[in-house]
Amino acid sequence: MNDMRIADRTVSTDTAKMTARGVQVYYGENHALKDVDIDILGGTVTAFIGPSGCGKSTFLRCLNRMNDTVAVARVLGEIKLDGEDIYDKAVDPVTLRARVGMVFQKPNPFPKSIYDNVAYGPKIHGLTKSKAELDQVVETSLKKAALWNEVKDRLHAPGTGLSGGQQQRLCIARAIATSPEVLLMDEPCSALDPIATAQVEELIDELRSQFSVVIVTHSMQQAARVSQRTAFFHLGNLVEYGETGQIFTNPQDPRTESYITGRIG
Amino acid sequence: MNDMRIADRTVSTDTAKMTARGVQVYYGENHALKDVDIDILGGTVTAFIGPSGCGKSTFLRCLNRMNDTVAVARVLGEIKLDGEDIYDKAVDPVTLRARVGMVFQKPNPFPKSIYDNVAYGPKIHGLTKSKAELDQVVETSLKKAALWNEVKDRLHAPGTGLSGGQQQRLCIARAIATSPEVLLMDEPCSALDPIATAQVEELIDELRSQFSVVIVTHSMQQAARVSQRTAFFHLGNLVEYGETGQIFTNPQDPRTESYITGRIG
Amino acid sequence: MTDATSQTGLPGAQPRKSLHAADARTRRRNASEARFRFFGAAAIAISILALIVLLTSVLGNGLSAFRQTFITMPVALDAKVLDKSGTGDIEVMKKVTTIGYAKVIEKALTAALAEKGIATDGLDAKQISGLLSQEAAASLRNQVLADPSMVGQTVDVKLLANGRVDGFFKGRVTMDSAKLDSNISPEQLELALKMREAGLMSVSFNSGFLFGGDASELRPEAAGLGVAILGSAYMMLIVLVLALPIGVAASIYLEEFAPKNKWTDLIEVNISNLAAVPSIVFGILGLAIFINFMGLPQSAPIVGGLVLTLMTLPTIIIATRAALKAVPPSIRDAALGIGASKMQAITHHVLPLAMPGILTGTIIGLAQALGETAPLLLIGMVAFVREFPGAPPEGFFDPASALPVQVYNFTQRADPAFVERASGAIIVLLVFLLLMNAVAILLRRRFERRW
Amino acid sequence: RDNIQIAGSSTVLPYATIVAEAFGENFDFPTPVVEGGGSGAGRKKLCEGVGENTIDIANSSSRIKQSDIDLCKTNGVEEIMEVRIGYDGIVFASDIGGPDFAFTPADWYNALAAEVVKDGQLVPNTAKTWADVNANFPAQDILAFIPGTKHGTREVFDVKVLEAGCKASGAEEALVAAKGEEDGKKACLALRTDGLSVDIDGDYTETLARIAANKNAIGVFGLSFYQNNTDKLKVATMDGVVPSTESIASGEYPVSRPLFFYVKKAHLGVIPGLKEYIEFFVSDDMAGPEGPLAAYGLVSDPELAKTQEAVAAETPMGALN
Amino acid sequence: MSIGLITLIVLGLAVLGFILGRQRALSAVKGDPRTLHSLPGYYGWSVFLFTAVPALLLLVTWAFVQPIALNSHVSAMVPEADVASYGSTQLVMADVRRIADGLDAVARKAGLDEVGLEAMRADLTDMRGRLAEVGVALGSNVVPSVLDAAKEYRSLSGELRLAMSIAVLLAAVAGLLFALWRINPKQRARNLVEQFTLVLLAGCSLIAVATTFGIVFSLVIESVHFFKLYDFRDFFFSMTWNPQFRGGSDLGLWPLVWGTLYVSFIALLVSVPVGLMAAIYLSEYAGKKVRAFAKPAIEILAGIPTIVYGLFALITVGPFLRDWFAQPLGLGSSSSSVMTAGLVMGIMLIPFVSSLSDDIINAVPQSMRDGSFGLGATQSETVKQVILPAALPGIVGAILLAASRAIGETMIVVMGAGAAAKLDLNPFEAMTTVTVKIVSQLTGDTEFASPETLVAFALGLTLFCFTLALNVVALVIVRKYREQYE
Ligand SMILES: Nc1ncnc2c1ncn2[C@@H]1O[C@H](COP(=O)(O)OP(=O)(O)OP(=O)(O)O)[C@@H](O)[C@H]1O
Ligand SMILES: Nc1ncnc2c1ncn2[C@@H]1O[C@H](COP(=O)(O)OP(=O)(O)OP(=O)(O)O)[C@@H](O)[C@H]1O
Ligand SMILES: [Mg+2]
Ligand SMILES: [Mg+2]
Repeated sequence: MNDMRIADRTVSTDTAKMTARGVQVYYGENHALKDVDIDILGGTVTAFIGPSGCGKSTFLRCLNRMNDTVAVARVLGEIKLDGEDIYDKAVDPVTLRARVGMVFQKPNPFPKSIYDNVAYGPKIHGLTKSKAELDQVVETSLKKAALWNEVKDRLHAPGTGLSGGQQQRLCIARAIATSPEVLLMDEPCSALDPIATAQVEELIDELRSQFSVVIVTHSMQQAARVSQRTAFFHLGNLVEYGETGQIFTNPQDPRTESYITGRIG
Repeated sequence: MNDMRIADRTVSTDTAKMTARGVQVYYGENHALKDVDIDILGGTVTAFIGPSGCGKSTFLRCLNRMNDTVAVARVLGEIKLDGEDIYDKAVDPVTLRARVGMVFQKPNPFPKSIYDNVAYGPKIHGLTKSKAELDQVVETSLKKAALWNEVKDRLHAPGTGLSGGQQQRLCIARAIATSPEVLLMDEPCSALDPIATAQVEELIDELRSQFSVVIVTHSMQQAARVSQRTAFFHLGNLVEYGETGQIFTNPQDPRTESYITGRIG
Repeated sequence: MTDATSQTGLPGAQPRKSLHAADARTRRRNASEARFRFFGAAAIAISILALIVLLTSVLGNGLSAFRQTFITMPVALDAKVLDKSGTGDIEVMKKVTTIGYAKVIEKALTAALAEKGIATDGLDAKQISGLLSQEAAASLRNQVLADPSMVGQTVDVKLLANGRVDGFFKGRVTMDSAKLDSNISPEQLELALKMREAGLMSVSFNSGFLFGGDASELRPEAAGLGVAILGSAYMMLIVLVLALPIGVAASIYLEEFAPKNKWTDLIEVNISNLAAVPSIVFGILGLAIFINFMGLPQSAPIVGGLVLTLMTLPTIIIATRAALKAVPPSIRDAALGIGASKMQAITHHVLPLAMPGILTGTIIGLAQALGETAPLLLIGMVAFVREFPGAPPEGFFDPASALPVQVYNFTQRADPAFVERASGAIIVLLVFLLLMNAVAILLRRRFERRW
Repeated sequence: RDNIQIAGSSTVLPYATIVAEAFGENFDFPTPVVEGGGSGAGRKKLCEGVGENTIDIANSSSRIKQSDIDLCKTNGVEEIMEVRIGYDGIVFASDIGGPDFAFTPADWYNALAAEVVKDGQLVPNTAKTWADVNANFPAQDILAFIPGTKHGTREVFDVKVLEAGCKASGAEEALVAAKGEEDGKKACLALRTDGLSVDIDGDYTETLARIAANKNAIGVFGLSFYQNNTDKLKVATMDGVVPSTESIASGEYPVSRPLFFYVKKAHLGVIPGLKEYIEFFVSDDMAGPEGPLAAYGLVSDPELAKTQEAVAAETPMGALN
Repeated sequence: MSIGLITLIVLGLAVLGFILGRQRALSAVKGDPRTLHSLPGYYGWSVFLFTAVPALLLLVTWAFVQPIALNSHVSAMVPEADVASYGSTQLVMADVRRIADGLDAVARKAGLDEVGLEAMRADLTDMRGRLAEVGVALGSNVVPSVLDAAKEYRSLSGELRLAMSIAVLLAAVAGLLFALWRINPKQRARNLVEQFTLVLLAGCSLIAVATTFGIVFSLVIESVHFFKLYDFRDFFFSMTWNPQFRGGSDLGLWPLVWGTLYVSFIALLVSVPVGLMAAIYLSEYAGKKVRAFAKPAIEILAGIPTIVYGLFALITVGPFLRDWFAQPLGLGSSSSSVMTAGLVMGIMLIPFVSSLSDDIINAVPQSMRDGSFGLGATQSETVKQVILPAALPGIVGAILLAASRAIGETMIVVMGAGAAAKLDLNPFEAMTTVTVKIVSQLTGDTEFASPETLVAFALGLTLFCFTLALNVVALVIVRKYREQYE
């Protein structure tokens, strides 16, 4: 694996931003996730890898309670954000999701203008007091998403008119406009071409200075490129979790090893 | 790439089963495939790799004229099967497709029984004379697809009730029941879990003794595992084509190299 | 891979032939393909042929209703007859009934004929005045009462000709049929011909058909659709205002919020059942609930509107649910992922995207309601209504008719002149339906933001 | 409510609309709303109670029934006025191009009944053509369009044609002998079911359209309908009498019935114009022999003057006799 | 104050509450909306709802309860003897209410004051005449006790109305103040408003259920009357339908059901193949242009009023079938027949089958087609062996919908099939259907309280059960296949 470009491994020393303990997920009868314990660190990109159907997306969606919208899903165990249980009765999932944003596999901009796409979050959460402030937020978010230069002249053009990579960056801008603390990304590049992928990866690396980023990916190369920590899932189990460099160069578990050497998956 | 398991490289010495010269494909204005020349050898597994949108599927679908069903698609150039131009006016695509079979990315069994799924091709092409003969074909095909043991007791259960991997093998059985000469497979494992993937890969390796197999895959490991020859596409161009071992260990083109080392894609 | 080791060739495998030589089987298959295709085209052809036959028969019968024969002549409004007190007092003038006016017109017609030098041999005064519609006197009376200063002058007035005369010019009545007809004689028709040559009689556009009220069987030539059009419009307004919001609200609940359990299943069966319940049953419902139980007035658009609302609701709900279902879940996910509540995701994103589908469904439902006859028969909408209903909302409680009912009504009348009017009413109805469909298409285009 | 509301018989409906139209033109009151819906439904609505949301007048092609009066009583409608407006003649007509017929009720009975007397024997009816029924008739296939059982006209047809014909042809005697008094009389009304006698639930327009489609059929019409379509229909005589307003008024033509409307007395003097409307209806200008109703086909009542008096005096109807 | 006015005032207060609530929420956080739980507007809405909803609910309840309470109080005032002359308390109360209304009108018209009204005496003034002058119809002369009751009714209802206005307005103000007082930045205003909206939405979806109840209720009541007059065994098991004008009818259901089924069957025989083939052609073969033209053209067929089809059946199709088929084949000479109605109804139903099937066929995933083409199937083979089976549940649903249309259709049958109720196999015979008889029995000249008329309701009920069964079957079929294939 020596020819893989491994991102520099300066792991932030922050304490855990989110902690999961004994998380189990059932879809009806299907036990999709089995007893997952994990700490997501602040200021870090964490990658979830593993073969198809192993429960990566499922776990990711537990982190901002998107699984609440699936009628058959049942989540057990404890997940804390800054020490507060997010599955507590008193927690409003809507507020939670403003703090733990999400970007999806397929770019899904709203069929509205670019501006409205980004401004939507701040608007519904009442984050700004004036139009000028909102403009400011939109601009900053687009800049952070490395999209500002490409779209600043057509903020009122439809967001769906952008190319795939731009759309995905727009979705990222939309997610960071509500200034979340954690950003979850479910295979954000799988629908993109190589150039767009490279741009988004670069972006993820920059975002890490402000947010914790959790990214699900099918491509080990991508995990190696962008993440500092990697978790390997297999058949609903968290098999191994550790620093990316270590996972890719020196996996402890035989399953991890066969996966990253291409024997399975 | 030394830790990749490379399938044994015994390349059949057959002459080319199919030859393509100067193939260009347009989707409306979009020039999707640019001047592709390739020889598909008999008794060989040929893998098409390349980043998303580079035209792998497009070219594959040219080989049995499935692109005829896309209204906007226009195919130029020449493709020959056993020396006969398949785009000739006199050629009935229906006959062609019986000889060049296809398996798709998502398993798409018909909403019929397992038996009817497999018997469909032989029936419409009138390949069998009696029910007994048809039974025989179904059995042989299912055996070849390594599915017989799993389904022989429920041949009249719906094919859609099988698991994903079984469904995909059912689709393969369905395709080989018409005894085609070439079998085209478009990412046949991308919707399958690792175990099912392994089974299908093994199957592909065995099929090669009777058919030419062309497989599109996103996973370089898979290409390495199952194919004898590999073609690398990039932005509509056929960048490099050669023996799999050589492509993976000693690529001639810098684009190929960056792709298989994970720098792009 | 033990299975695959049995490497026997497939029994069906046949020696390969050239791609170019189509064998008999291929030819047969291609022939069957062609046949199938032909059946499909034939099915389309049959449907369109049926449409053409129906439309031509309606248009052929009904277009003539939009033209009407009029008699234009000077009428001397004799003050002695029409204003006995001589003071121009309206109340006194109202005492003169249409019978009095009929006499004035009769005199004027004789005079006009004499002036043009048209011989009227063999026809008595009653037969001559029989060329005029009975409506003529009423319309003249209304004109005079509207402008009493006309009395004493001679004014040019345009009066309706009798339905049979009108039918003669439209080809419905012939000299032969007139011989047998107890309501008109060939001599009268001869006279009508002469009057037309002399410019006393002419056929022109009949605005009364679109804007006038209904008329009794004695004067088919005066019957119009005004009240029916207005009644239908009121009902559609009620249906739109009630069925659209209720239907959309119900669909949102059922599609997005309702837990999937036995109860929602029940509601679902119930709604699809309502969509299929014969419309006549809704008439019975309307009669029992709205008229007998709630005491709403008979023949009023409000009752018709409510019945049609209940009838349209399932259609709208089904269409709306389909439209909501068609909105990609990724849009919902996107909104939820940013922290929008479910309600916000739906109102901000899903509903606008589903709008074209909802509107199309609504308009289809409305169109169905517009053409519906059977339930209205049971709630008293098949009435003879000559007065226009008032402006809404009070007008909703005034008696009115409705277009399909008016068609039904016309088809029941004895005088053959009503046949063309029934077809004419159908044309108006079809025009409305087409307009609504066009609006549906336009709206769909408008809202369909394939960004 | 400022308009008069009327509902009921579709036979009376055209007359009522003619009057309503003229009333609206010549009076300051709005044109009354006249609804069809059938005599039964009209009477039921009349008897639903007193008040603004009930109708004022029910048109009826048959006399009110005791059950209706009882319903009225329970709903507080104590007094109703019965107004007979004239007579409706029922005629038998065929396509204008066909032969002339001179019927008797017995001919109709022998043509349409389920069982007829042949050579003194009661036998199922097998007559195919009119010539089988009566040697004087042409050999035209029997096909009769008669009013459906929902129509009041059917009652008249049953009584004045079938029952009379049953008696005249001697079938009644035979039937009573075979089935007993009550069932025998009922059997007089049983029609053949082989499709030669067709019930029409729709209107006379439907009958006319059916005759246009079956040129050799004979249909039952109202006199007024026939008078408006003399160019398409040829009328048959009954017992040798040609139907006309005169022959019906004089009682010569046998198949006719009185038409009525019923007024809710409590509404008189309350609903504006109601009194005027009913007086206008029965006035000589309207219902008289020279009036428009007669022109349209209503056989005016020879005792119209009596009706006018009763209306003027607002005499309520007495007990049914 | 009238109810409308009170409603308006309450709504006005609610709007005021909205503005105040919004402001209060903002001022609670010194104008910084970020620290609020919900957007300020939601706080406004919460106050709006607290103001309007309880007050309006109170209003509605009061409006329902007041007349009941008032009636029982006032009716006690009328002595038994007078009640007896009316027949029932209900009628007395109807008169009391009419007189009370009339007194208002009299007062308005004559400019009488309360004292003047009190002084009116039934035995001294011609009350009936005076009331008639103001447009209030009374069945008979006014009894003194009833007049007194009416006066009491009038004054009491006035007082109650005033009390109601005060109570409702108090409720509104209280709600407004309470909601305002409740506002604090932590309050989950959005959740509250959304919860309320949800209840509203759920309420709307219940209207459909209520409609069904209404239908069943209105049908059952009169059906019960019918079965009191007519033995249900005769209705359900008799094979003859022969209503008589003067009673003694046979009202057996089966000839009508048979006619209904026969006509519907023929209609489906026409519409299903044609509609289905049209749908297949449109979705699988036709080019964009043909589709753009043919699809709406076929759909126009659905918009043509059924009466037009009826006339078409009567005038054109009927004679044609008789002259070219029925007579040459010796199957009778009736121009109106099951065949006529069925054919024409079939044409009407084509768009129902074709539109729905078209949608359903288009919904079959492209991967199915690809799979079949990839095996070398021709287009027709693909359609027949893959697409149709896959679309089958949906198509069955479409066909069943068309079937319920056919069963419920009235006009075409009236004109095309005639009115003869009989059990016959010959499709060239005239027959009739349930719906036709519902209309004709309900609008006939027979008296209303007779079984001949009331049978319409029993028929309606039967028809309703029939379509219900059909729908349940459709649902079961669709569910079953869906489970298998998805
Ligand atoms: N909505 C759902 N309902 C039922 N089962 C589900 C649902 N979503 C996922 N599953 C099941 O849960 C398991 C884990 O799925 P998940 O989507 O988390 O896998 P994944 O690792 O994200 O796979 P992929 O790489 O294909 O996205 C799978 O067996 C899947 O079938
Ligand atoms: N039916 C179509 N209509 C129009 N454009 C198409 C169509 N199918 C493919 N294309 C375009 O053709 C190009 C090549 O697509 P193709 O599907 O062959 O790529 P691919 O290499 O198979 O990608 P992937 O790995 O994502 O399957 C792309 O730009 C794609 O957008
Ligand atoms: Mg996933
Ligand atoms: Mg592809």
